[in-house]
Amino acid sequence: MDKVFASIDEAVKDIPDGASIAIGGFFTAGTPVELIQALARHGAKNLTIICQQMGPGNEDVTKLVEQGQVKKAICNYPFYRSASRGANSPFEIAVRAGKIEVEVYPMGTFIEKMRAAGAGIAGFYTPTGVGTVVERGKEKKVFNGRTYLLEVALRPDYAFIHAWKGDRFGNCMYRKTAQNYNPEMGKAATITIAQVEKVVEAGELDPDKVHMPGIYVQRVVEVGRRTYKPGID
Amino acid sequence: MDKVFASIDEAVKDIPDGASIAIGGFFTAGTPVELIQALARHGAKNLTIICQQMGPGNEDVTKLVEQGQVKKAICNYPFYRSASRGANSPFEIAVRAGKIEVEVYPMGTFIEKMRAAGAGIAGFYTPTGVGTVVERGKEKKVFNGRTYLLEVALRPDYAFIHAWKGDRFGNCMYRKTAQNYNPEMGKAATITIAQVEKVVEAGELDPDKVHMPGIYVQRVVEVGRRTYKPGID
Amino acid sequence: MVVKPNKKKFEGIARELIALRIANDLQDGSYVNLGIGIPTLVSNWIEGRDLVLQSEIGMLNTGPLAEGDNIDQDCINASCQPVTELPGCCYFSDCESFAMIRGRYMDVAVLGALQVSEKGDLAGWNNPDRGFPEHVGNIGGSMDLAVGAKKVIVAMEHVTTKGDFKIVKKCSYPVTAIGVVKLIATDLALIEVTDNGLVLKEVAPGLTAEDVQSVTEPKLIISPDLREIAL
Amino acid sequence: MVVKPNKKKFEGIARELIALRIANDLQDGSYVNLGIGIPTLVSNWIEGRDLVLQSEIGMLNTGPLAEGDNIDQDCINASCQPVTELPGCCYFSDCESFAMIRGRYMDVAVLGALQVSEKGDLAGWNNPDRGFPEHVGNIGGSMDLAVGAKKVIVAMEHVTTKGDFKIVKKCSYPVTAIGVVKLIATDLALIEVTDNGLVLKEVAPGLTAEDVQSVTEPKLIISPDLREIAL
Repeated sequence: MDKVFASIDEAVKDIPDGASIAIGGFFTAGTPVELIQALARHGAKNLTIICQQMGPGNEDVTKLVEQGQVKKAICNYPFYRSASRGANSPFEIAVRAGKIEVEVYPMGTFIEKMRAAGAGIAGFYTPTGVGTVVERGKEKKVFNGRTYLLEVALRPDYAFIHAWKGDRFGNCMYRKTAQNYNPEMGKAATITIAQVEKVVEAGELDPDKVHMPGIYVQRVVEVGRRTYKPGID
Repeated sequence: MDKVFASIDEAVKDIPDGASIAIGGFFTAGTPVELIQALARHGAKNLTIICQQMGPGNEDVTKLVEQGQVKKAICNYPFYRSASRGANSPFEIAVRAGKIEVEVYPMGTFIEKMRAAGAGIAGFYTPTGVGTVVERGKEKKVFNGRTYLLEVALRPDYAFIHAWKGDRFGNCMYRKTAQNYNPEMGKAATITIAQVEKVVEAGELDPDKVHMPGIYVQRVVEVGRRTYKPGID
Repeated sequence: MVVKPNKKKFEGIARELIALRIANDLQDGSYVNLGIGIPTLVSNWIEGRDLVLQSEIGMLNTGPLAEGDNIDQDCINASCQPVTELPGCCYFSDCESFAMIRGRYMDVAVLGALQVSEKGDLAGWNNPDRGFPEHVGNIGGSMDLAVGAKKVIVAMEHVTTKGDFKIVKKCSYPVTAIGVVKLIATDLALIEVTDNGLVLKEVAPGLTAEDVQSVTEPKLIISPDLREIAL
Repeated sequence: MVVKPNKKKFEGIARELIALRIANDLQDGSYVNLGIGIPTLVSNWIEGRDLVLQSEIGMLNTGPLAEGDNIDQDCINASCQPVTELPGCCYFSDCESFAMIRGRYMDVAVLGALQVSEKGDLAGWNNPDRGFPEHVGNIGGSMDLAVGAKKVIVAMEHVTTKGDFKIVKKCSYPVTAIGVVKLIATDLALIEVTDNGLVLKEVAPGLTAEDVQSVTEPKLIISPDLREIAL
């Protein structure tokens, strides 16, 4: 079993127009920048992008927006906090113009929906969002006197994830807070493409310390390590 | 924050009659034998025991049965495979005599119910058990043309878990297949007691390799490492 | 009701060869879970194959059974047998293990069975002979594997030790899952479960399709390519 | 509707001191999550305290902000600030992080707010001034923290920059959660949310209960032990 691709462009080339793609990462930590850039070169259109942030700290996703590749965004923190910065954001402008549809979930619900998809769970009852606009159109149910919302699984066609090390079986290890959304997005998607800083030999990763069992990963591509500078949003 | 208890008997002494206790482990791997033995000495009665196996490979749980401490068992593989061995098993005898009530779940549902409790999820829809006796009395719902069962969270009062190393914050690392049920049982219970082979200083565990964040663990007690001989059930 | 055919009439292939037949069916690049009993024997035939075995206790790339100094009490399979690691091995919790099983990441599950119906219903967890209430028994991981795996293969003896049908029109034993079995490998035959019914593809050496039909309750469709079991 | 009081009438304590007042309220041995804004400043007051900070991105025992060579792009908080590790630190996924938040393992969440109602309703994720549809905005982790934490403390300025009430009878902004706030710490006062209503416990130096009432829409219950903010 060898899931390693030699080229990042090769790893994304079958993504069709209309695909849904979950993108891991949180600002400077664990964002699969090279894969997003490859997607921009690839040019697939009418995409549904599932990621934490569509604008802030994610210039590469912004490029997809600018190129008109994005039809819909599913996220939990779509906009800049600052209204003035937001006013100049291509994503915010596209949303206001009705060119991109936006679906927003609470952060825990957002990632639990993908955890459910990966785990074969069709739906789950969460207390989060009860009494808010998030409950609109959703079933509610009372368990032990407390009200919960039914949220359903979200299975992306593809996931782009970033890991520290990976092997040819697709086993991955993450580093510090660069883990974030990557594991559950990778488990949820039909095709998961892991960009890793380093591909190691099978057997080099301590089996007790693999964060992401290779069974969830279909493609692995080595990208090295770029440097980013963390700074407040 | 120091969750380390000096004595295993001290760690279990507040368990009241009628408590529900989840017990991790799978045969020779990761079974909290010392805690079960302490519970036998402690003598609490009318207990609900939640564990994989009530009889096979679990002589210490059998002792709780023999001492009449168990009112109910929630498990996924309660009996010996062999009818003749089962006929002599104190647990099987007690079940047949109606002295212990038994609730059986599929293995995946069994542990997912506890995962849900720990994660604040009240219930979830699983495809497992549809069309079988497991669906009796449970709500069914169709998602995308497939039928799923509603299973609800299971929150034990206590969990007994076994880990390889732990620190005073309750952070734990497991070893190989000794992980098994321990993490999710520990996350589900109100009070989780971790027996660890070795207590290490805070900071000694690599933060990327902690399997069980300490927030889920209320008590830690060092028990050293006993030797067991694996062999077919 | 289980209709009783005559006592065991035919000599078929050994359990080890049922396992070999199944090993031959596995596609390279597959993730495979092997149940207790005959299914476990499949592992003896796949050395060097491009297959990854899962142990539902929480392990991928499980290797052969451990012996002597390689035995580690913390490294066991679901039958409590000590096992070894292959390169690319990883460990995880039971919850994660069943997440990947239900999540349809397991390409093949090979399971034992007490009965299989012509619709592919599987009954394997509860033998009423034990005399427990109908809802109590050793479910273990069987129901999750049966609904989760992309392909379920049953490995079993063709009839019970008493000679009763195990391949039946309708399961009389409590079912594990409905309509999930795709292939049945026994000591006497290899049978595919299709939308049209059970297709007899292969028979044990020296047996005829009629022989197999005589110990099989539902009507078998005889494959035009009927042949001896491919070992 | 938000009723407009006069423009900002009173000088209260600094944002750093609101954070200090909250730090004083935290019980030793607690797990605490600090939101963006004033809540983040609480971390400046807890050095040496027996408290564990969670970063919802997936970290426990988060230490002070990193500087210089200690900065690691893979070790950041939810505001993308580089942070350090304290002994006993561990990392985990965002999914695990919110599992522990919803699972009621967080003793305290300190959150900012746009409005808090007398019933403890919290509105903090969507400022209608931005002009988005009502269901679109930066929810982030706020809704999970608000329903999951055992105790929710709000840290905010007592009135808006325009002088509007932020402590209101009923939230006019989209709510984050219903009936969850237990304590409100502002530049002017410390207010407890009780079943009987809002209890004014402490006021900023030089202010009276009447002063605070004049910039608070719901009727305040004056604590018999009313005192100056405990710093």
